[in-house]
Amino acid sequence: MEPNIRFDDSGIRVQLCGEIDHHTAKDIRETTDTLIQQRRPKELRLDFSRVSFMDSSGIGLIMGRYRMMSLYGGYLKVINVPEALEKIMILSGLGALNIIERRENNYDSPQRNESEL
Amino acid sequence: MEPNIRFDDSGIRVQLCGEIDHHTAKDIRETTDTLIQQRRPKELRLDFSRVSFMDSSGIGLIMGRYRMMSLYGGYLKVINVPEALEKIMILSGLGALNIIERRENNYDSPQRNESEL
Amino acid sequence: MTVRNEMNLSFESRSCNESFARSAVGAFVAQLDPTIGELNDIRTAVSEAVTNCVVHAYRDTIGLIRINVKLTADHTVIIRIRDNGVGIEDVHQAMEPLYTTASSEERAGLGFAVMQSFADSVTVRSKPQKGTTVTLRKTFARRTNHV
Amino acid sequence: MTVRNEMNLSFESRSCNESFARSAVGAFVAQLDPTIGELNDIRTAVSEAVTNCVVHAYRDTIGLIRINVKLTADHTVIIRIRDNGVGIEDVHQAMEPLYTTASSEERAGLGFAVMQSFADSVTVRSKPQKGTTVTLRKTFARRTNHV
Ligand SMILES: Nc1ncnc2c1ncn2[C@@H]1O[C@H](COP(=O)(O)OP(=O)(O)O)[C@@H](O)[C@H]1O
Ligand SMILES: Nc1ncnc2c1ncn2[C@@H]1O[C@H](COP(=O)(O)OP(=O)(O)O)[C@@H](O)[C@H]1O
Repeated sequence: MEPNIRFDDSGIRVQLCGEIDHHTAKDIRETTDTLIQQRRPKELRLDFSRVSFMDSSGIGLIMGRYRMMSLYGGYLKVINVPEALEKIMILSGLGALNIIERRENNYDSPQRNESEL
Repeated sequence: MEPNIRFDDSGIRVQLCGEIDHHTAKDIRETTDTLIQQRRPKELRLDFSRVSFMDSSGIGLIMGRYRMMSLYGGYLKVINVPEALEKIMILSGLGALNIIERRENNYDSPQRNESEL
Repeated sequence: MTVRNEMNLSFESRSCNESFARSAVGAFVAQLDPTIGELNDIRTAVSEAVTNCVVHAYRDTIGLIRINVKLTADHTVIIRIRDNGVGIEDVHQAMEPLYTTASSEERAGLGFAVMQSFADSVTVRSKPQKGTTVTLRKTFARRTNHV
Repeated sequence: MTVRNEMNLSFESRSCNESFARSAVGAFVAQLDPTIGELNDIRTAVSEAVTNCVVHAYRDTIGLIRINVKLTADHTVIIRIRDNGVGIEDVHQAMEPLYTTASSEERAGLGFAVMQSFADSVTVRSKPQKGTTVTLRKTFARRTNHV
């Protein structure tokens, strides 16, 4: 479940994997926050393409990183949300924050455009 | 879990799928025995390539079909046994009956040779 | 309501059991041949209820979580999740979206909202210092290829 | 032997629960991070023990099957499968390979042989008309990438 991390010009992309719940959110939170504090990136992108399950602990995780990025004057993007997670993302009200991008190119397919929906 | 069935010159091939236990063996037994009684094939091939799990109920299933085919003067072959099932196949003593073929071409890849190991 | 099959599960309120609980309930409910979406709804609702026992009911302690699952003849699953933890003073308030008593731990206050949205109905019975019982119900669409 | 985590499961002796039982135990045991082969061994041994309760212990009736699983600090899983069924007169004979009292139903008489080969140890306690308890034990290889 260790997230993959990648740095590029626009900031940091964290590739989350597997199931996100209260138990697994802890490690993700720690890894991500250490990164934010060390690097102070302008943009943090959380890539959900390989997340197979998420409950409301994932919402707390996103909100927490959103607040932290705002605190440091950066911003958060939630990218590549799989269909199975759309229901909970909508319910969460995260839509109003305008941080969710349905499709961006995948970590694994850099040949695709970074175009957004 | 409904097995796929295919007829060819040398007899009948039954493609088993999923998990074989006491519960699922019942349907497989009924389908296969109806076929044997109706068609009286010279050869019955049970294809295990898509079986993901099997316990000793599967051994009982194979032994029962072996006896039935012998009764009608035909013979049974067990083909395409996945690695995960090798341990239980060996333990069963079925090896002594000389009916197990490790690799035959798969149902889905008719372009490959029907060569046997 | 004829019960066709039933199971009981109990385990300690360790966070590593959250994933076990939704897997076990999911494996049992799979007998009703739900769609992938319906199964995901059940797994998510169970995950919320079990997490609440771990995070709130047995805060700073380890206690027993008990789950009862019933499958009925009319394609309905009834899941009861029980704890003997701290209980809830005001259930009505607790169920309001965004209400949480653990915001410092990044709880979003959406557990009950998710249960209500992902199950057909959610019932909560609770007694302070005695514990809480959450009952989730969901009826699956009958599928044509299914007997 | 420090128990790190523990769960209890009970369900009716319907054959559709054989697959549920091995899935649930498998999901719990996954916490010890076994290899795919080790997990398959556990699933197979549990399937044998549960099937014996369905086929032999509660022949022609429906009774309760109870499973207790303990995970210890030294990477060992201990699984107890209990029934209150007909029991076994001669356990020694019952455990002999190929011995079966249900050959007409295509039982291969290999249930106990599989348990013995797929688990590290198998213990059987039984009392006629009272029931049977089968205890399976298996220690997983410690993997380098695992804490
Ligand atoms: N099983 C429980 N035992 C005690 N309190 C609970 C339980 N479940 C929920 N609560 C209370 O209800 C509140 C709201 O729960 P919920 O909607 O799931 O949000 P969250 O878990 O994010 O706090 C919790 O913060 C807690 O105070
Ligand atoms: N839980 C049980 N209750 C009663 N009898 C049992 C139980 N388990 C096994 N037996 C007896 O032991 C015999 C051998 O069991 P086993 O090796 O699993 O083979 P099989 O299940 O194929 O008969 C069974 O045929 C049955 O008579």
